Amino acid sequence: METFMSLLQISIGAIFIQNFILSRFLGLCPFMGVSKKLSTATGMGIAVIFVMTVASMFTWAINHFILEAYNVLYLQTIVFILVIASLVQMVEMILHKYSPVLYESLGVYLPLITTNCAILGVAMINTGINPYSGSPFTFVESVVNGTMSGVGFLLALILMAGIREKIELADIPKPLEGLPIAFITAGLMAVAFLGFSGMQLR
Amino acid sequence: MAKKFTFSAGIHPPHGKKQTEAEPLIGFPTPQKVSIPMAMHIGAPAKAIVKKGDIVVAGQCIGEPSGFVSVPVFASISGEVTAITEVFHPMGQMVPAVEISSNGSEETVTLEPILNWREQSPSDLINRIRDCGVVGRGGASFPTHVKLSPPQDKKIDTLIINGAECEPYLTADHRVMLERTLEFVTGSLITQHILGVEKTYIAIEKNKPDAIAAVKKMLESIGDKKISVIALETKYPQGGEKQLIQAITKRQVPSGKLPMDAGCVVTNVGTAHSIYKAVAHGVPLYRRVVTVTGKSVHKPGNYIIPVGTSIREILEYAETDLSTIKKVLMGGPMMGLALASLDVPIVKSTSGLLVLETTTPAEQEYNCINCGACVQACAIHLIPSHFSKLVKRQKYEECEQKNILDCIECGSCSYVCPSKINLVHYIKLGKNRIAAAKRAQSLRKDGQ
Amino acid sequence: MINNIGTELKRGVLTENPIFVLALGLCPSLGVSTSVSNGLGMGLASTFVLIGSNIIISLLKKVIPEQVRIPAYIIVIASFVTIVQMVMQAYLPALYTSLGIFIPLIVVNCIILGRAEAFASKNNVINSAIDGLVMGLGFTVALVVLSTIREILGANKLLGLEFIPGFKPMTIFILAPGGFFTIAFVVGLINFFKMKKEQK
Amino acid sequence: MSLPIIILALAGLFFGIVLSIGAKVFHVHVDERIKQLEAVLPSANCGACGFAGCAAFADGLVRGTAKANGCLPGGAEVAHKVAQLLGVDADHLEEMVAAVHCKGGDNEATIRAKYDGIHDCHGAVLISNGSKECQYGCLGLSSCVAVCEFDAIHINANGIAEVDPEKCTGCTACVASCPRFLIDMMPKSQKIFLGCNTKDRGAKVKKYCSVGCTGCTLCVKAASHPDSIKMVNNLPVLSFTTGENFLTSAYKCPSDCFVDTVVARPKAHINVKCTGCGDCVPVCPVPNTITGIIGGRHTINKDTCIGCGLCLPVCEPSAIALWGSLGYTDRERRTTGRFEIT
Amino acid sequence: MTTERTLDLHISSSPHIRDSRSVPHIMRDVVLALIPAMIAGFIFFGIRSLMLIASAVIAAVVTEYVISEKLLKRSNAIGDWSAVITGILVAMNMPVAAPIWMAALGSAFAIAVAKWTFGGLGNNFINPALAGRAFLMASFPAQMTGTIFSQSGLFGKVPSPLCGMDAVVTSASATAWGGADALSGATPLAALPNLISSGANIQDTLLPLFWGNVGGCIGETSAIAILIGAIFLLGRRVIGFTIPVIYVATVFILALFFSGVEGASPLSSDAATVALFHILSGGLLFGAVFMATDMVTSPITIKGQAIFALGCGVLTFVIRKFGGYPEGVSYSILLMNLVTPLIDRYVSPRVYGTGKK
Repeated sequence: METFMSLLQISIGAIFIQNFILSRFLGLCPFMGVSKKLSTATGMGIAVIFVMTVASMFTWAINHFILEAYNVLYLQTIVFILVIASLVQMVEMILHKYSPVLYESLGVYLPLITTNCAILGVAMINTGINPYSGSPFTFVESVVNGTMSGVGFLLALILMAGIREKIELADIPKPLEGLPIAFITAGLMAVAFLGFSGMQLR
Repeated sequence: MAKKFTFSAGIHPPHGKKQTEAEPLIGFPTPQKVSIPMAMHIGAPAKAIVKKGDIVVAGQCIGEPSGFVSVPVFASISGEVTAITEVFHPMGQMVPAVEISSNGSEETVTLEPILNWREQSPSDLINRIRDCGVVGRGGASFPTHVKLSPPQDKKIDTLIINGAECEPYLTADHRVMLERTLEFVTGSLITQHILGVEKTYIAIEKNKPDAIAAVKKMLESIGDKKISVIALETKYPQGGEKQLIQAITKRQVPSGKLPMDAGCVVTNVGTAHSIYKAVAHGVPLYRRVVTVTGKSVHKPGNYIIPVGTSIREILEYAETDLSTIKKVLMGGPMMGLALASLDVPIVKSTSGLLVLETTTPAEQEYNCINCGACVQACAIHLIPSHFSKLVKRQKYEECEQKNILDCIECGSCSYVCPSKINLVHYIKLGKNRIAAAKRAQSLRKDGQ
Repeated sequence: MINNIGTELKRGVLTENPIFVLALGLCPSLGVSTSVSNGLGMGLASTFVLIGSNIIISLLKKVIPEQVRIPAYIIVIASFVTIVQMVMQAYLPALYTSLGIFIPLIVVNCIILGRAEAFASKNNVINSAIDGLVMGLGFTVALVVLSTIREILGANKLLGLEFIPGFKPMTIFILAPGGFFTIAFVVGLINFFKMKKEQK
Repeated sequence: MSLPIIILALAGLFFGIVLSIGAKVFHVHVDERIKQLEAVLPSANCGACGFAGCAAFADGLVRGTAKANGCLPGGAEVAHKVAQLLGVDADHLEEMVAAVHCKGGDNEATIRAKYDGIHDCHGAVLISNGSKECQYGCLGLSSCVAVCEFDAIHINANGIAEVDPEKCTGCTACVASCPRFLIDMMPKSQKIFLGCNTKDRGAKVKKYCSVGCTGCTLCVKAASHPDSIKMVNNLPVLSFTTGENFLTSAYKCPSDCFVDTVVARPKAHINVKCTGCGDCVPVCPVPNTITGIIGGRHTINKDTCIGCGLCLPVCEPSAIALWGSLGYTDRERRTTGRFEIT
Repeated sequence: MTTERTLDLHISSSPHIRDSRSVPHIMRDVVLALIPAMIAGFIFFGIRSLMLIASAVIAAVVTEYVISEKLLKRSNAIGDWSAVITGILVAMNMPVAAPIWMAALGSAFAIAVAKWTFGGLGNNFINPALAGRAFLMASFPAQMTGTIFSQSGLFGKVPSPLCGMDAVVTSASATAWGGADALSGATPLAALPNLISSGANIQDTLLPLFWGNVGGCIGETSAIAILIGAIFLLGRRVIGFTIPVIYVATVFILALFFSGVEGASPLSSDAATVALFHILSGGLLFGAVFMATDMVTSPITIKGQAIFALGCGVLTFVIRKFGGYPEGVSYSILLMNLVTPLIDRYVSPRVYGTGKK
């Protein structure tokens, strides 16, 4: 029960309190780009969840069993980015070949994910300390953290896409069209998400 | 009578009928000249069968139908055919027309009256109705004979005679029900006989108590038990076919289908009257009752006017102050057409001429504030404000997914919109573009 | 291709500013622009990586096969990032801690990969180095602009010193929403002036 | 020290092998045009186009779901390259631009009633078929402007849509957008086209539009090639394949129906080789433009010469040449859209 | 031909008559409905409450004017009263002790950033007043949450944050109580856990909460004043029943089940008292009547509004129970504002003549 509560706390933290986009500023490029249409946003979000989960597994294992074991933590950046890039590309190729349907819905977003700092970010965060327990992330915790960060990304993305579809027609002042209004929208979303700050299960 | 006959949603616009509801039907003096359009109904236009210089008599056929969904056209005055030409239809387009100059004769011709209609077969009566050029009185002018001959597989069990006249300002049907009670009730009986239905309702809005009383009395005096009078709640668009069917039978016409798919036939009071005239007197449809009203009209009333009479002539006869008017509507204020010119003829479906002194939208347009007033007013339960936004963005497929084609264009949404957005116009545009896209698609398919 | 440093600098800082005009590298520009020192540190670190990777990639452009060029570029970039990481940890530990996760994330900063792909892989070493420099400086300038605004409004400080005595700082500007608002209005302002100029 | 090198080398080797095998095993054929498009795009994979990266955008372009100017970082330059790549079509080797066949604006055409409705030509057609008496003319409500991705079409001060041939890429998006079918494509090298679309007869046209084509056929007679202009439904139809420049036709048109996109043209000039034969005088469509006595060197009035070039082929000693260059219409002329010979 | 010239005919789509109700009418009704709450604020918090409201309204209207008329040159905005509402709502959502300039800043932010960057009324996706409040909350947490009552109301008495229950005043300065003009303490909701754990009689607090003689933001304390406004708005059909009723009911039911009273069943009177306390305090009624019902930022269909209100209720209670803020009303509405476009997209009424949606 306690593990469950701690995982729940990690999830709430990853989705709402420390939302990757609205609080941590990670993964902004795809967030700004892909949030124009709800359908693309959903596809991208799901792809991110998938990649984040897989990347969390691999990077945690590599970090724990190779980098820490051989005491070469300074290679973290290089190795992680290599792992993630290869992983994403492999997944993309496999999907393209064997599951055109899935590739249509998910695979097309994968190139965007390779250079997405959110993925490397979650891998990095998983090597640190779990703020809720005060000890390093366990394997399960890091996978949950990865998945739930992805869920938080998806949540922000679909909310943003819904709003952008609505304001697409709005009579936005010319200088603010495009990127600035997207930032203001994200800023106001971040304001609303402040409501979750300090949330704790008790 | 605790039961209320009505539908959900709808609006209550000011009915504006005071000016003409007490004005009895009066004949309009024969005009010097009429231009009779050959296309006054949905479907293929009629073909002119007279030529320049022919002498014609009121009631004489001058245009032959060209197809099943088409009706003949008749001379509305006696005189000489002065031109086979083109005129602006009230809808704005140029249509072929026959121009007749009066020779002062009040002579008319009729077909043989069918007095023993109860013994006639429905198909004979339908042919007679077709031969007399009877069309529906709604804006669409659907040929009545087509409506009365549903396909074999459609079971029709209910006939509704629509006397709701929910459109503000118009009183033509009201006066017909009061003054031609026997004729239109007989017309209803003929229609009932043709369709062979058990249940017939004459539906009248509660704001016409005298008409309700008159019709009830008439039914009692002729001892008919099959027809019942329904007093409808006064609400717009109560007279819409779909709303009427829902109010009376609690059924709904399936999306994209016709009333007959709900087992109903709905015809107008005026149509029933025309059916009576066509069958019992053999008189074709070449004159009709038109409510002429509006503040600038000094002699408002319900006139019986020959089809093809110029609107300018009618307004001048009704002593209209043309200098103050901003708009002339054919029909009522909710669904009527604004005319671009006064030199257009009235047609079979012209139920009224309304003159307005203000333009609409007179006020400025605000941004949509998402208030939902249009949603609550929509009798079809659509979200009109979405359509205006989607049409602006040219997202017509999405409009179609959201059932834009089910809109009956009753105008309730535009009426209530506090932001004064021209919602109906956007919807009309959206429907038009979807239809155009479909046409283009089928053309492409045919080409391949 | 490269004419003189002045026009190149103008290109990097103004006309093709990576953040404000090209909208690349948004994450670090918002993540670390809470104080000027952070912004400056991040900007310079990125500039270093940019110059270094541009030089190496330009040198290796004929050696690297077309199919694996992106992974190869990433490795080069990641190596330089690791160097920055080590140097910073050793000499600027405070900055290292406050920049935190964003240092390794320089790897995935689209500016760097973008310049490698678009410029260094097609040009000679010197030009690539200059391109890295001007783009890095453009990035740094943008970061400094953002972080100055945010530090003043959000903490009433500039480089850690009190800015206007008695001014009540609006904490929101060093929180996430303030970052979004600041960049939005800076870009909006730039667009506004651009439009005015175009009208003339 | 060797450990990190080994780890890195192994990792690199491992992933390199896996990826290169993967690339072979999982190879999927991609449309050639997509590759070409991808080469034009900046490959930043920024997603600003709303698609998932440049490859997806290129795919969208080929399928028609993406717009040519969708790439924000690429700007106008990339948009043009993309449009060209997409527009390359065996049938249209010649560069085409759009032309609006109406010039009867607020000053020329009669209005039946004022239109109070949404700003859209299709919308106006639904309401009594528009406010103009003319059933064929431009409604000026920007439906074509809205679909142009290149800012190449505008409603001028006279209320008529007008194409900027320099910005027009020939994408044909506007052609289908006009409810009155007033827009079609013509070669960019051609500068004159007919600015009217009415099929009505002359007397009627005169009632509602001062620049309406009355179907007088003077332009047909003026054309130097017999096939250049044909009358169809009371309306001259111009054929751009004969090499005709239509300058004479435009000059002869009594209703001023033609639109010329050029403000300054080369004018004819007679040099000293002139023998004074006088052959050029009768072919000149403009009276009193070529003057001179037989045997003496003739002169051309530069103010009235329309630059049609008809005098060039008849001059035996080749003494006539066109001097000057084409100049495009300035703003002022564009707003009136009138073709004037002064 | 000559008569044709004098004729001024217009053509447009049907319908050709319009209802007289327009956007300015609706907005003016909302302002009228806010008057009782403003009067209550004046009675309980003194003249300073009106000064805050005035400053916020002036700032809002000036900002709106400058942006719409001067910067964007759009002339149709200023007459619609919506800026006045935003100004009033921002001020009503502040504690009376907040600096006057803060009200002006908050409403200027609300108008400039939350509303006009999107093109003005109808285009914003988030309630401007609440965005302004959240902006102030994040910027100046001390002034916005610490309820320091520096002014006494018309009765010459400082409203007690804890409804006269001195025994559980945690941080009130002793000298402040009874006559002096400064009292610091928590809002009623923040004190609720203490009240429950101390076993105090919460029932006695309900009446002051109903009248409004308690601590809190200017507009939110007096339930009766808000209800008068609500009845007016419902009568004028400016708002519907759906949002306020479902919102309040959701919080009430959740509070019944998770009252926090040791061993109390959801149907016990203790739980009911706590649930009532939840409804009457923390600006719930104010938010439910005046802010969740904002037409622009709430769903358009009745069904959508029900979902929206339910979400607001759940989020409010979750934030009150687990979050870092005691009230939770404004953030829950803001968060549901983000969801509104999605609700509008997927929730629609069943169209006439179609089967199941």
